[in-house]
Amino acid sequence: MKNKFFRSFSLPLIVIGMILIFSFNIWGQEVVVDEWRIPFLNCVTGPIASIGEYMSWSANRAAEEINAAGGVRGKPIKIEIIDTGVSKDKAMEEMAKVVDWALVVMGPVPEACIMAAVPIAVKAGLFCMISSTSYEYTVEYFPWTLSWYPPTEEKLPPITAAWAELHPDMKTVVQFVEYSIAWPPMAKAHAIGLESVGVKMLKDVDVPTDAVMFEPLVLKALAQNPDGIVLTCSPEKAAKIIIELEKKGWEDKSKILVFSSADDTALYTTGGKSLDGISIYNYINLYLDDPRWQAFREAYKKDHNGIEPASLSTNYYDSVYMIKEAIENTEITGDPSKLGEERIKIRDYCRNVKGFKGIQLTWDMTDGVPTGKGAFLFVLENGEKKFLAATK
Amino acid sequence: MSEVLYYFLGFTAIYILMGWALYLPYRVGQLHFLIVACMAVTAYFGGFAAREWGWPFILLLLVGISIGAIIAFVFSQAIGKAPCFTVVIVGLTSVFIVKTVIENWELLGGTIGFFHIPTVKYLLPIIYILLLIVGFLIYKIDHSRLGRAASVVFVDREVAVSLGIDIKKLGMFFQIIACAIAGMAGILDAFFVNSVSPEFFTFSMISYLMCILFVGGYTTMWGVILSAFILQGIPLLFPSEVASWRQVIYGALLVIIILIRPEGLISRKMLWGLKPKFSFNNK
Amino acid sequence: MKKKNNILKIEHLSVTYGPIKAVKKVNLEVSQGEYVSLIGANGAGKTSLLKAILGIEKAEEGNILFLGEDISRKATDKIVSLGLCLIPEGHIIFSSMTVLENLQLGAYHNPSGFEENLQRVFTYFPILKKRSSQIAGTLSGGEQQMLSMGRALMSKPKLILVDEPSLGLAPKTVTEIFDILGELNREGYSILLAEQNAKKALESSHRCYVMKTGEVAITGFSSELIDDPQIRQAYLGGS
Amino acid sequence: MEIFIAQLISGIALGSIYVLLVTGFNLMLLVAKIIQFAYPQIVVISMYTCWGVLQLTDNKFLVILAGITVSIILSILSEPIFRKITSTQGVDINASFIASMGMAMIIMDVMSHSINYGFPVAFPPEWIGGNLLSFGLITVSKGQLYALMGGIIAVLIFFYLLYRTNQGRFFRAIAENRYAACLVGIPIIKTSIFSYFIVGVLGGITAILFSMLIGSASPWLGEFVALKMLAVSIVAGLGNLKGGLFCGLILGILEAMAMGYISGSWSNAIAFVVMLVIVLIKPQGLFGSRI
Repeated sequence: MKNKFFRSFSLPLIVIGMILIFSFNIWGQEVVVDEWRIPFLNCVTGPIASIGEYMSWSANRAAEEINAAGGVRGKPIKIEIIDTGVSKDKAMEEMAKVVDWALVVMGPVPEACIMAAVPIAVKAGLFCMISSTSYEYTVEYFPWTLSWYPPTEEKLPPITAAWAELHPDMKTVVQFVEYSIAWPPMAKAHAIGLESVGVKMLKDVDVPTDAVMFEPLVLKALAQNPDGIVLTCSPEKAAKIIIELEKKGWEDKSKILVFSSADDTALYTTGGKSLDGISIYNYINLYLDDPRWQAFREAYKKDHNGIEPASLSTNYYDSVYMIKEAIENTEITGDPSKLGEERIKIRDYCRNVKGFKGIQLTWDMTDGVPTGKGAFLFVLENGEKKFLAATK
Repeated sequence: MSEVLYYFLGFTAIYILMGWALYLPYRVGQLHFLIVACMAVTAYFGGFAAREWGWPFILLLLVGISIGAIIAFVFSQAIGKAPCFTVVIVGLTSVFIVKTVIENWELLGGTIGFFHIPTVKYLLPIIYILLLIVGFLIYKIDHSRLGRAASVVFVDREVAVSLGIDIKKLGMFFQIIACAIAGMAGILDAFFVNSVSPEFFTFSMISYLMCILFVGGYTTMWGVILSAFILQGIPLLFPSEVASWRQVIYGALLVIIILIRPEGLISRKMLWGLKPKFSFNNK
Repeated sequence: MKKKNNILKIEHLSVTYGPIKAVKKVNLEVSQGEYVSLIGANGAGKTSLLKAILGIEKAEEGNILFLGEDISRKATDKIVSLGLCLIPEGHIIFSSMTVLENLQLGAYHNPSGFEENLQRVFTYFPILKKRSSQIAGTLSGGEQQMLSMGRALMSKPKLILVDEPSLGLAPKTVTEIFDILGELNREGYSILLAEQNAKKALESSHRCYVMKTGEVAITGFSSELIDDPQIRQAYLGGS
Repeated sequence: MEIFIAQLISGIALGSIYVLLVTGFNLMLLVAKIIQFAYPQIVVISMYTCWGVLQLTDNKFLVILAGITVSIILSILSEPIFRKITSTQGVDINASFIASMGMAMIIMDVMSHSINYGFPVAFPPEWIGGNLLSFGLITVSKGQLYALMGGIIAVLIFFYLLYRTNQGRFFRAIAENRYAACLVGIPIIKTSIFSYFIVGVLGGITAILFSMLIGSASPWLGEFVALKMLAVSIVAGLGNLKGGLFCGLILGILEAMAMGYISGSWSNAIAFVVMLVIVLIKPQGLFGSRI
């Protein structure tokens, strides 16, 4: 009896003990000033772990380069990758951990985590360098974030218009839209661009998130006799739709346009040879004649089985450099007692950075929104992207 | 108080509420995932009403509880005494239907989500006071005639009928209370997180709640409290290399617990220091 | 009591369900060709004893020797394959299968003699032949009991355990069932019958064990026991 | 009309996969008295195995063999766990649902962590095969034909096994009345293990046909399919094999038609609304539950 009595109380005691240990763990953390610790709330597990992987990769690469060149103000930079998965509570708890000491935080990456965790950073006055998502998500938390892209309705119409202009015989277009995160607004922007050059948009085909078969969707699209196709859905689904289109006798693949978020490794691993000839737009120019970029590209391919860098892969590379420049140019000390004002210094620097040399382009930011950032249009030939056009 | 502790305690409390909401209908052998749908509905409603119409928090709490109860009441007319897996499928489908509706509703932010829900002062103490009230309520239900009737229904429905227990009414009662709690948890969640997104209410949330209920123990209300603390704490305590495998850890915990302690960490046997009053053999 | 060839010998057998001791240190013997009955009130432990013999309930202590072999730790299917079978109470059959399929399942451990056995079962129970392609669930209660018996006979058992064959049946059918049991015994089958209807059981069997709260209270020849005033008082309605 | 026929073909092909899944799931439910929620995950692992072996060799026979073997092994490995659960808790199928949900979580996370960096795996075109027939938009691909034929043949063999052989009679006997089956001397455990074996074979075949039909596999594929499998089984009536056949096929067709004809992004919800309504009206399923 006594034994059982004890056992029934031992479990709650373990819990209390656990909480104590865990809180000491937090209180015990001290800010070390002999290196620049930059937390990166990333998603390296769960359904989009593959995207998180290359984001971590590029952030670490930037840090290695900087450290090899002597660090920032004489101290090395250290990216601390913190996994949040796609869970909102994990993201919030991790963000709550870093608001005590971080100068600036990179991420969070998945949209659900941004929505949940950024308010905590805003409350604490900590700047979040989110460079992996659309304007719609980050603008909500201005000025404590910046947008890596111009507003969707400004940046996307020119690129779809440019694509349409390459195919003057294309009069009607069907768009496949997956209802997920910021993709419906992007689909709307695609349509605006196409309509601006006189292309008629047929009825959208909606792609269910849990679809396993794509033939019915493709049939629905082809029943409208379109001249062109725009794919605004996840990379795997885009690839499968292209394969189905091929089976149904679609000939001119250059009249299939894949949007930037689908330009990811999963597109190529799923689509294989069927992708040959399709058009893709994204924000990195693979053929940029710049030694720094080519070195990045080679290293990326070496670590990823020869796959070309994905559209989002350079974002956090530039982010790390932007933070480095902010620390150097605003003479940040990293002294914990000046944390609050130095956070604001970084924020104000990054949100209005002028002439910052990114790996792909020179950045000019105005109040957290980049100006003059263009997109690139490619056509895929024998597995290689061929540059077609660029927009400003 | 440390910020992390604040969020840890807050989420744990919300998950305890949701765990209890899952626990109550399971008293009569029903896995009622409709609670997640209710949580999504009230989180959106609460967020919208607070931001756009400026409704006060206390009013929203009451409205959230009523919304949950009303949804449950409508559904329970049909599934009051339905077998376990019918209730499972009703819950799962309603979660997906609610998500689809939200994703297509521009006013609620569509697929992007809904931002800037106002904050409330002293939210954490309020959550814990509510937790105590709900806990007391469930304790009272458990130790009432209804609780004992539910135990009979769980073991053998035919015996329960022969004892004159109205299974449908009992099932409806537990479902309505559960969804009312879930409705309250939805409001608390919206104010605690300050934003809502369709991505918050997924199948992985359902599996997490299942873990909380069955790892902790489904025969008493106390198991949920223990396992919510443990499961919410695991990813925070362990180094990130281990924590990134948390889904595997949860899954393994679930299998191991079902194997070696089918009644969960805290069972009635343990609390009473006695043999269980009934066995779980459905002959 | 003459020493005959023991086909079944139970020594100090106990069976418990949780805190309840259903069978307490029971000793019991069945000889080759013998018809033994086991009587006692509801809850006296008769069914538990039969289930323990067949290995469905695990014996807590004691030995069960069948043809000299200890079967108390064996699995049910092994015990059945040795030639023991139980005709359970409440005519338990496979109600969604046909009568023939039910009988085929009975021949699990004796597939070679299937045709021969089938004909024999049909001679005992002609009704089953008539209904052989009918779904078993549509049979009447008595027919289901016969099917249950026929199924047991399909395995060509050496000892048949029968549990409450009269339960819930019309008196006419009960008489019919007991006639068949007697006939089976005359053909050489050993039978251990558990029955609440003490009169019927005593009339038909050679020897009898009376069970009371898990223990064997009285044992003796049926013909003697049937006249025993004590038995008459307790089990035969006092007349 | 042309579109309608084409939609019907793709719906039937998908439906035959659901039929295979539901049949295996129902057999587990009937014979072993468990809800094997992780069954689709085992199918997906088996698809991954086929993909892995395809990287090493072109021998299709070896690939098929590997896929089926892995499925059998995983299925039989889960047997001791489920046996422990059913023996300690009587026949409580809820416990098996929870445990298999745990297994599904583990399998899914291992796949998204470790295999192919979490990217979906794609089968080469030689494996999938092109169109066999095409009239305008009406096409029949090799994968679709195989899925349909394989589905029909596998289900026919399975039903023959179940209704015309001794072994099948034992399965049904256990499913119908465990106690009586025990009494007639059917070795319950051995027969149960054999049923896990059969379900493993069925899972392997499903994996191969599925990989030919959709041409790729991803870690979360199992979850999508598992929910639909569970739904079909419940709508038809848990454990009702024939009902499962019908409802599986209907769900495939319904899904294709909803995706093809219903406008807006509501098509996803339509199948769920139909299921919800059926389940609310007939909680025991359309054809009645068999457990």
